[in-house]
Amino acid sequence: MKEIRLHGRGGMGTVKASQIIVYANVARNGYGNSIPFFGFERQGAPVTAFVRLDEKPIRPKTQVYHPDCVIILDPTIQNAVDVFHGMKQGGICVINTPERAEDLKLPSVVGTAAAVDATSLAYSRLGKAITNTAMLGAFVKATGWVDLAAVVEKVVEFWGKENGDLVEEAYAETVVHRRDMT
Amino acid sequence: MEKSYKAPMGEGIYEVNTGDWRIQFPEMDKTRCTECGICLMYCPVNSVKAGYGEVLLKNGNTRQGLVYTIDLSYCKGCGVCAQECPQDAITMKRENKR
Amino acid sequence: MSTHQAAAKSRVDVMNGNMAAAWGARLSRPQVIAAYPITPQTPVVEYLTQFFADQELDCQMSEVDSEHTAMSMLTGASLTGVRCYTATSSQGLALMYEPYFRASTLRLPIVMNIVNREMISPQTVWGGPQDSLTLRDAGWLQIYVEDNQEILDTTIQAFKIAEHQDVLLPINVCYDGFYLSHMSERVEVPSQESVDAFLPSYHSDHILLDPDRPAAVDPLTSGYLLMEYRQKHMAAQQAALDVIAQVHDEFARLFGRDWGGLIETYRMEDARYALVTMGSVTGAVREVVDRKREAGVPIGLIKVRALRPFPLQQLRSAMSGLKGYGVIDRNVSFGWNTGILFQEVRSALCGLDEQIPCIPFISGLGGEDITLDLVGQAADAVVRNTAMVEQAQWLQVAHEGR
Amino acid sequence: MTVMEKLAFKEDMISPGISACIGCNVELTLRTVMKILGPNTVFAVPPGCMGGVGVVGWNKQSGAKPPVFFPLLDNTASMLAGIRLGYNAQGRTDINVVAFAGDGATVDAGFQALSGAAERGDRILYICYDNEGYMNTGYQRSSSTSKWAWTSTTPVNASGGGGKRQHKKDFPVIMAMHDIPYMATASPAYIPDLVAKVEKAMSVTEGLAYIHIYNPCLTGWGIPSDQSIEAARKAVQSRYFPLFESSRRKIRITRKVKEPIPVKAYIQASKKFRHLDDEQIQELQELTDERYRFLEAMEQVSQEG
Repeated sequence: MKEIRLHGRGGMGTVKASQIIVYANVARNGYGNSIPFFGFERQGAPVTAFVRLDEKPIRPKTQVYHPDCVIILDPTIQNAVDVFHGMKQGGICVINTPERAEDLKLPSVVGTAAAVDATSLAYSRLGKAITNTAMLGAFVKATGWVDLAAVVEKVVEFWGKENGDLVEEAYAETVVHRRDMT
Repeated sequence: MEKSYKAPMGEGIYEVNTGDWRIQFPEMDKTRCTECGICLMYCPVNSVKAGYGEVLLKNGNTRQGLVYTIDLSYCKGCGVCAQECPQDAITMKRENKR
Repeated sequence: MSTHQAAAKSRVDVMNGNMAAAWGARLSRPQVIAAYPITPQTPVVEYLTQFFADQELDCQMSEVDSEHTAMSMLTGASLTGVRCYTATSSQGLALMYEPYFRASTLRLPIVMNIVNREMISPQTVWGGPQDSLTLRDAGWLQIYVEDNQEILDTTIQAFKIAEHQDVLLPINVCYDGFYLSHMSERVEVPSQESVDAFLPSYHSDHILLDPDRPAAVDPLTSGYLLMEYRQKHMAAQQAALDVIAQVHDEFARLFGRDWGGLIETYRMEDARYALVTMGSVTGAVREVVDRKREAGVPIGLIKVRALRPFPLQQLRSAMSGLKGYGVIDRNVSFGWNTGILFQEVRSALCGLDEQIPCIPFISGLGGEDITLDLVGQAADAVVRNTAMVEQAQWLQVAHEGR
Repeated sequence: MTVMEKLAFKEDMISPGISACIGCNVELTLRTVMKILGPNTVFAVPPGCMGGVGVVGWNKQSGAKPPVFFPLLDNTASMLAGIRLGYNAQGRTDINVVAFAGDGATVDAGFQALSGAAERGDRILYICYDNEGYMNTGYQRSSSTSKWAWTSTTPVNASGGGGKRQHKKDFPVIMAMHDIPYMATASPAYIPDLVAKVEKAMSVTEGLAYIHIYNPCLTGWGIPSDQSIEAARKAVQSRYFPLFESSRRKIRITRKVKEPIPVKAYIQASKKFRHLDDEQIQELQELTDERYRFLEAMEQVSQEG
């Protein structure tokens, strides 16, 4: 079972992104659950969502405390939330940032860093900084846990072709850096 | 045998013998009555009945029309008919069965 | 239709618990729906009104002014002999209390999902079945479910249970707010055709308002007759024990999914200890039971699905001979210093020869997470315990300064 | 059929013997209304006088010939709205779905349900018999009770002080302002007018029709039984309870009172006003005049529109 935690802000589509990851896994006949952290969702407020993926039915409906992967939809969220809390050793961090993946200052628990400037990509393609679809492309590139085509299909269904293209563009742009764990 | 229901239902008419309440009863004086029907209109318990018949006019002639009678079966003796009768053709009398 | 045929016609989707409830309702072809939105049930109303707007749901839909009106409207509609559906939560259920009680005493087979949410105060919108458990003695049937597939499947079953001639009672299918209502997971949606084959249309003749068959509904009634109706109502609750099991088995045969009926036991065959649960926490308890089993601890799980009627005999036979059990309640029973399910289970076990050591746990109030660690602590405590513990043990993670 | 023929020959839909007080004009109103509505009717009688006197029945018998039921005190309109939806679902659109509710169940506890049904346009006919309080349970005040009136919860002290401290809610206007297709006031003293209004209300197919009937309570107000109709009549003659109707906010006074009798002449009929001094009576007179002027102005606006 893979456990994922997403960190974003209200209005970025964090919860919807978590659901699309589940859709993509179900599309390949797997299982998954997506659980939003139950707060009052307000524009700009920190939002957390949890995802579990598996090949068999998933029983716990609890929050994710030890993620294999964290997805950070907004780099500034790190100022408000300890996004790496409880992360598994060698975990994957997928982050929206203009910085190069190999230059990121990340805690030692992170084994793989994947970086993409999702804000710029979203802004130039959509005219607004809604980063969830771009970050889905980055997530697929970094983990390979679900199929890109399935993610794109769901994104197109929800938000149209432009967003689907954005997923693919972000997938192409994402740089994955496996860190030296010594 | 009494019918059995799963849920609270009522069938058939429940009635109270309100005629027994009466301490006075209306008496209609047909010599004054013009068969206007006010008594039927205002009787709260539907005790005034009507049928088609010959209505005696003031000039002694008759016409076909509604004629009114009082059925005391459920009459509670309120006196509304006597009070409302424009001809003072109804008077309330002491109920003699008590 | 065989299991194979029914399964072949279903489709796989990902949906949250509220969508699963809305689909369960939609597939059951309710004729009248009246519902008022309240967090966390609101999306149920949104989904159903969208189905209606899209002309995918052929029913009379009313967007009402309150939950009181919603249940009142369905009471009226059900008295004309049609199938009715609604959903609510928490304060909405509290506002509904007056017509809620009456829907059961008029024996109206209304189906209502309750998206469990705490009762205020303090001000909260998050999970916990305090709302519906508090109304356990209002005469409705209440079934509590564990995941989104079970919400959909049980909502469909609920109509058949409620409308059964031996039952004729309204029913709640209850699921945890947010934990299920807002959690998305894989759900198989049966075809309309297969649900139609499972669920016949509803015809009422036990109570009816119809000018072609004039009768009074609910004349003033003296005590002896009220006692007669109460006895019949209680008998119908007892009859529902069999009906819930039958309908469940039929559903399982047709659709290939088995939720256990009145209760579900997990790894209880050789268990010496048990954790008793209800609702969405059950999955985490399964996980812990597996881990404890791997460590050699003979523990199992009992999930109570039907709270009303209460599966007395099923619990007794499942729990007889245990060395200990614990009940995890996401609610409180004021005045008992335990949760409500604990009181129910302990009462049921009074009929056994032996007294089984037990612990009442309270956890997860107000939408707090009941983590695997907490469930593990509960399991350990049950194994250690030899007493009839009467004071609730509170399971919660430390929250310094939060 | 003339009005008299309707009253004479249409079937009485209510049990011939119900336990309403002797001379009760609500019993008269109910029998009259139900004759006009006929057997293809389902009607709701919430807790109140008519429920209490047995119109819904007793044990396993019914107090009426058409289907009748007790709604709760506060959900008459919403239960009826549900009944309408249930019949709609079955394609049965010709049934009269009717409330016969007291003022407590209408202007107090049942107001939200009624207002909601009016706003949604639920197709029901709602009749309120206004006897100014909870008369079935011993004469407690409602928001429809007249100012200064004695009730058991607005008692009068030994020196004549007390009584209800607030004015009567102007409920017919409130209902008219819901823009419903039909709203009318009526009185048991004006039966042909009442019959005509019930017939109009029955013909409404889009939305809610509401009739507010003013029924002086003999027992609760302290009125001799034979004065039952006269008391109701004086309420109209004094303009205290004007007869008017409204359709989608267009208001028309159906019985213009050109030369009103003083309000004092109306309230003298009731013991519940016996303790009033001249100043209090004057206040009621002024309120009456003000509300009638308002109504006339509304009528004029309606005609101009």
